[in-house]
Amino acid sequence: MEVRLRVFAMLRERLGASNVSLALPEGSTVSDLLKAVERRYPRLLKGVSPLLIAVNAEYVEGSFPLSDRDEVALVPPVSGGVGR
Amino acid sequence: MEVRLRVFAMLRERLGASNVSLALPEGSTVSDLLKAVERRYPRLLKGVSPLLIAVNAEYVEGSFPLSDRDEVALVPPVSGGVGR
Amino acid sequence: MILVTRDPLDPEAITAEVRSEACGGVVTFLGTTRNETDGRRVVSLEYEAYEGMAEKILERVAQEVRERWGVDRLAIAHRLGRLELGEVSLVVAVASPHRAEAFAACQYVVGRLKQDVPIWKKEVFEDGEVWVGAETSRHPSTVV
Amino acid sequence: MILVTRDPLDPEAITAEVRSEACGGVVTFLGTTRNETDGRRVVSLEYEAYEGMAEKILERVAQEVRERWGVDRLAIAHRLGRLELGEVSLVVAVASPHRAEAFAACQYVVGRLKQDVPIWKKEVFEDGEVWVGAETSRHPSTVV
Repeated sequence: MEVRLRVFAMLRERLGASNVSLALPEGSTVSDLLKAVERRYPRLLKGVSPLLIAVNAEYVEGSFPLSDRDEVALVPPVSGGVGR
Repeated sequence: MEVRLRVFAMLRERLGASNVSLALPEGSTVSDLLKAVERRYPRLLKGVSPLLIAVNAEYVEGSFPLSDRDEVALVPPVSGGVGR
Repeated sequence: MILVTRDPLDPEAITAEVRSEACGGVVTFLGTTRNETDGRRVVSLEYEAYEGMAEKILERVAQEVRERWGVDRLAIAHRLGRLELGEVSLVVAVASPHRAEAFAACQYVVGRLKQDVPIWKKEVFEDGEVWVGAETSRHPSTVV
Repeated sequence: MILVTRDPLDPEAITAEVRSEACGGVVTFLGTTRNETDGRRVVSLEYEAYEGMAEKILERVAQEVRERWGVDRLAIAHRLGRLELGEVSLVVAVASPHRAEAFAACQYVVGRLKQDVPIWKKEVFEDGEVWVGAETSRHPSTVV
């Protein structure tokens, strides 16, 4: 199956793109996807913690099972509003 | 001595004036003034509680000694701003 | 800025006055005329102040805010006279580098106006009127 | 009203939208661009969002506010893109019959934006830039 990976903020800058397509074995979970991302982009997630994952714009756990054409977003720490 | 009595809100409406001159014996305190006010206007302060007193625009206690030409304000419960 | 005035208030101008490039946030409170109190329909409001003293006490409130929260970009504006429904009676604007201080200081100032700042409000109903805080509800026939 | 937009925000219009004759008070928070962070001079800011999801989460925040404080006159507007110093990045406006609820709800919403609403801020300094919350200060030479 193939999912669309969306990245934001420093992840987008590091990747040099805001989204990329990723092929995964059938039955892959979010945790499997993260391992695949780390193999393909070893430095992408370095030091980014906590990292949340959203599938089709809903936050999910690592055990969440992915489906073909899912939109998977890597969500680094947010900082909306003002101040730090 | 003579002081100027200033009244506000329902006190002003009850008195029918926003200020009035009051003659007091030398050495009178704020408590003495309140007694004089009650003698002269028996219904003015009825049910108005708590009543604060300001002399020359500063809140004072009952024992505060008055001087000629002082401006004495009778301050009924305030309700600035909004809501109750 | 402390302002007690019979003129309409301009919340945007008052907020703009406290904003600064050193402050990340501005908290503004607008007090407006409510259309009912305890189920009775309010027609209009009237505010009255011991002018001079009200401003003096508000300056003191501003000083308290400076000492307690280190906030010195503060504006308090209170309108006097007759106000129609929906009109703005009060603007409190506080800017601070940190938002928690701005919220706390703004809320404190609004609360202080219920304590010893000599400003009074009369609610005018269709069938009577009452000075808030000092009288129970009063109909024209029972006026002293 | 939930708004995540690249256009400049109009705080007065947003505040006006939540005001009502049934509400005695409106609390508004304006987030503006600060000119320094930890002593370093900020030149400009850049906000980025996962659009669609950010709005969805903000709708959920509004729902939480309704349930917790019974407040349903609420507006949240967040600006995206490059902002100059002093520009407004965030407007949260809450109207409520009782002021304590308005203050609490407004402060809650501002705090929630630091939790899981997918909006990010980059601070641009004279000599570098940093994505707030996710990176330690970074100079051009150390960019990955």
